Amino acid sequence: MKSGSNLEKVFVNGHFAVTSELGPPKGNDVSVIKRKVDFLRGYVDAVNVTDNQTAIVRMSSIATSALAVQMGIEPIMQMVTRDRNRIAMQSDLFGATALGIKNIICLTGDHHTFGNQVNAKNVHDLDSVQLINMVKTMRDEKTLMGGEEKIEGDIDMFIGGAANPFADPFEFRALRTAKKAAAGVDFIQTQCIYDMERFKEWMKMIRDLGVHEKVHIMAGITPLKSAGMARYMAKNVAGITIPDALIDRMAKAAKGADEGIKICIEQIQEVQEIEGVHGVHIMAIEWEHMIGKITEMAGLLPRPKVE
Amino acid sequence: MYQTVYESKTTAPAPINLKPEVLVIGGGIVGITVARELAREGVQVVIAEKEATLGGGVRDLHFFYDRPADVRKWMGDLISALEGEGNITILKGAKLKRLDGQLGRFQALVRTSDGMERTLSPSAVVVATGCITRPAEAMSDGSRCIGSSEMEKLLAESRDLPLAWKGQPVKTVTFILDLTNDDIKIDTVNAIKQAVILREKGCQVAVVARDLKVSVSGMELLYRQARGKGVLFFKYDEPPVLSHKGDGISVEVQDMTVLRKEEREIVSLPSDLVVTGETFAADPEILELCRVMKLRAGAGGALMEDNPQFLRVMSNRRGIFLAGACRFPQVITESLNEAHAVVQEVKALLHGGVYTPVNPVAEVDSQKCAVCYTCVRLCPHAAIGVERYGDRNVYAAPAEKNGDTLWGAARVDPAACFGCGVCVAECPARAITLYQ
Amino acid sequence: MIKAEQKPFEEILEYLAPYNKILLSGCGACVTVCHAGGEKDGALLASALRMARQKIGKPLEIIESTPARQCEPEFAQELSDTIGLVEAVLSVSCGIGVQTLARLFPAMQIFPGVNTLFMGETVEHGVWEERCQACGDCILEKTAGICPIARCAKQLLNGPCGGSSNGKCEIKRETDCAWQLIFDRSKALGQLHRLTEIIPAKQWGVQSRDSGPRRIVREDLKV
Amino acid sequence: MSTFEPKIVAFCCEQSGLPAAEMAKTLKLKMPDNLELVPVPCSGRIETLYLLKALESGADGVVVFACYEENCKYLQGNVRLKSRVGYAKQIMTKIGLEQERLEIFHVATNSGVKFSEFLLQKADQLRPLGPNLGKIA
Repeated sequence: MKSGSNLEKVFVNGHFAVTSELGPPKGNDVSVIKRKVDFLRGYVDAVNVTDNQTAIVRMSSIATSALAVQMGIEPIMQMVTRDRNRIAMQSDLFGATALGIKNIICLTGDHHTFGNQVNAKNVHDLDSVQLINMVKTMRDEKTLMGGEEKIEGDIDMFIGGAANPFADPFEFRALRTAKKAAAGVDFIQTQCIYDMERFKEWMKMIRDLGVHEKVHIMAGITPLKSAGMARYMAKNVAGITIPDALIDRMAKAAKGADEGIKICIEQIQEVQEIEGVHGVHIMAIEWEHMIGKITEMAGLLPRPKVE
Repeated sequence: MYQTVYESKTTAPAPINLKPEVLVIGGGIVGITVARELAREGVQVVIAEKEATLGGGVRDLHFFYDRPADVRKWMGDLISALEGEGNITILKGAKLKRLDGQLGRFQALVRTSDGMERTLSPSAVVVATGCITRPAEAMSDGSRCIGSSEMEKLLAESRDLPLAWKGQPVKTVTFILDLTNDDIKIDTVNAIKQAVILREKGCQVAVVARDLKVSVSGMELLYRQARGKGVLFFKYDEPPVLSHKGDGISVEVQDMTVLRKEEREIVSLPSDLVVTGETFAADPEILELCRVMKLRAGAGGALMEDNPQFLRVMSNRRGIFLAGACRFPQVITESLNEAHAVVQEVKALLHGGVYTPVNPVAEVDSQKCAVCYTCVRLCPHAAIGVERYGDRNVYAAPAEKNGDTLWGAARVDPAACFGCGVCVAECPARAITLYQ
Repeated sequence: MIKAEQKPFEEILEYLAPYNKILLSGCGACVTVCHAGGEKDGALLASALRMARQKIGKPLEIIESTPARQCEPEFAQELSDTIGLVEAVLSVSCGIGVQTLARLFPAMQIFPGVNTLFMGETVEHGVWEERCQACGDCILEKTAGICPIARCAKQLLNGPCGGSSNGKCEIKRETDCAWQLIFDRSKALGQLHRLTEIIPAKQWGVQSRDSGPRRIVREDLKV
Repeated sequence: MSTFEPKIVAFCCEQSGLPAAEMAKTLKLKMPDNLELVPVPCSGRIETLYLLKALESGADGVVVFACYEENCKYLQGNVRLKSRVGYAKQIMTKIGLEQERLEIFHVATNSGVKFSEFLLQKADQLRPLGPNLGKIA
């Protein structure tokens, strides 16, 4: 065991893992976290706690993750390289592990100009690959980055990363995931999948590189709420492709939201069949209360109890 | 200060010596004509033809509307006369790889298909590379629809016999013009020329056109001759429609001769063959030539300057002339007029063996020049380069040349400068002056 | 070369407000080449300033001068006679030239007339793009000659982020994704395998400006 | 009534504006009273700085008589001029000078009448604006 987290155990025992997302509040209102945790508890193996996602200032992922631990759900703390240098990040890793956080996802982070602090100076001391490698060094070598200096205690983190098979250049996408694997990542969550063909093509490249044997790949799924949302995302979000057929299906449906859930269930079932996919990461943005329904309809319940 | 547009200078620019040597790029009818006429004036001419044989686009023609003689024989005679001419060197399979320098010091590098490279130093360069002709896309499924060069071939093959197409006799022919080329006259000329020959063979002939273009010397006469011989002409606004009827094809066009629109009827022209115009386009290689020669490509990649202030055979660079279809796809008669005009221009330029700048000339103060390339990029006449010359320039590195230390800065070639002052106005260091 | 653009006119007018006679000093090097502060652009600014001040009834006298390179003390010294005649200097050279004047003329007010933007390349006449951030530790040999530090909004060293779409960056959609360029060029050069190597974290603290202003000393050259 | 008569500096391209001016003179056409003609070999010779300098040294309005587009004897002159006039207008906005004080007018060699009419209109347009307060007389 690298970290002994629930998520790691689920993978180790060969179960199909399920994770979801928990966006921290835009302030210090803990009840927001509690409400979301209540929606998710029991339906997922762990939840991503985002780190100032889309560069909107929110409660820190480390604090929110610690609260999640207290509330009885396992957090996957996201950490972006945008806002902190290697000193701050290593320091936060000490703190996070001390607070009982056992999973991390290492990300570069959305560019600060997309958020509400456009005049900030971004840091990018490290990139996500280097961050993964730093956490691995801290865990496995028990030293600080680039140094001989021993860490007091153990940084037992299950290390995650992200992959976007839908951004360009496509040929480089699997190679980049392979780089993350080489850097020491344990699991990968993908960007939300709508273009299933492209995802399968990417998975084939992942298998050809042998990455699926070293890393647990979790397919990213986001239920569509309406045809309007689908069109907006297809047009405005770089790195997300939505096939026209899917948009048409949403547009023709009597109730968009129901159709979105239906598509989502089909997608979950489809990715389960793909060799090398070991779990799903369901990103139901501000739709956390649907996770229970989705996991149930997809036959993912009950979540395994692992030791 | 805004009143000071020119500075005066007491020393006149030095005259530039010009040897009677000319490079002609393209060995088609225009290049051949220019070369022959210049050679007769005692000019040494090099023709650089990219193909293995001379003749160019004219090789596809069998008839000239204004020359009743055998075109093939006429061209053959022209070419053999040319090959015997002492003042002419013909390079086949030849491409211009580089053109450096300016009027009076042009250096042309020509590579032939055998891998040989020749450096020439012509006083003038004539571009006569022609255009390309593509069969127009057939209007229907292609059956019984041919292009005008195929008709040219059919007519040539049949000579004194009745016309036949794929073994079947052809009695009725309809020409449809102006489907692709709106402002090119070649289609009209070819169609009427062929129509007259077809009538002489006893065919029924109709010409359907948006606008008949007869503004070429001798064309109005030919048009009247065609009408006299019974060729039918139809004007259209809406392109005609083809319909297949049994074995034949029918062209349906609105009769525009009726003034009231609502009374216009559709006329059906049953035809054994429909002939459409060809697509004429600038040779894509012209863009490469423009790069090598620093010429400006105009609309559609041809070399024409659509500019009434500009003599049409002139290019943007002094000493480089343009003639024929490389400027704009045109009828041979017009191309030949341009060939003659170029000959006159070249003779005028070479006259006396020297060129003396007559217009105001820009001059760079090499000490102030920041070598930013603004003037080099913006000079419409490609008259400026960065060279190692002159006095000290603080921004450029020194170079040893002939024992002298020379310095790099922009330099306007007085022979190539037209004196417009664009460079003077754009120089961010205000280092250029226009001298009268 | 260094690329700069003129400061907002209002801003310049505002800080020149107390003065009646100034020196406008251009520079004949980089800012001439990028049309921001050479003799011509300096003269344009001077003319505009004079008219703007005349208009409000507070005429401004401007002496114009353009040393060949304001960042060389010897060239900048050429201004010393003029400096005695004016109340302030507006320098339209890059930030370096402004500081050279500030160092050479301790008693004189020096104002910047341009914003120094970046070290860049002319991509076409009138268009300049950033190419180098002077990180002090060049890695271009690893990235097919295209710098992700200067040209990727996130300075990623190990491949494109998820916002690379159709060759463009999601942050500025008119900007090429540096990693797309690196990928394409590596592929064309048959060097894709190089991109699979992990580029380790950069040593910002050693060579870059993060360790304070840098200094090059060549003992052999010192006089 | 004010007796202000705006001073107009007219740059005239020698390929079009100048012959037009001469024709207007030959025809004894009416011209604004306060006019200065500056001949230039091509409108492409006119620096942005000249446009500002004309205003600075006393002009209330500046007009450039250039060839019609695509009719430039030097191919690119009037195209370059157009961008320079655009840039000069941006500077004028910053100074607070009215856009009407600078204009390109395309003429042909035989546009004597147009030449005179345009200048008279320009003077009429400038009169109500009053003097250019930026000029340093």
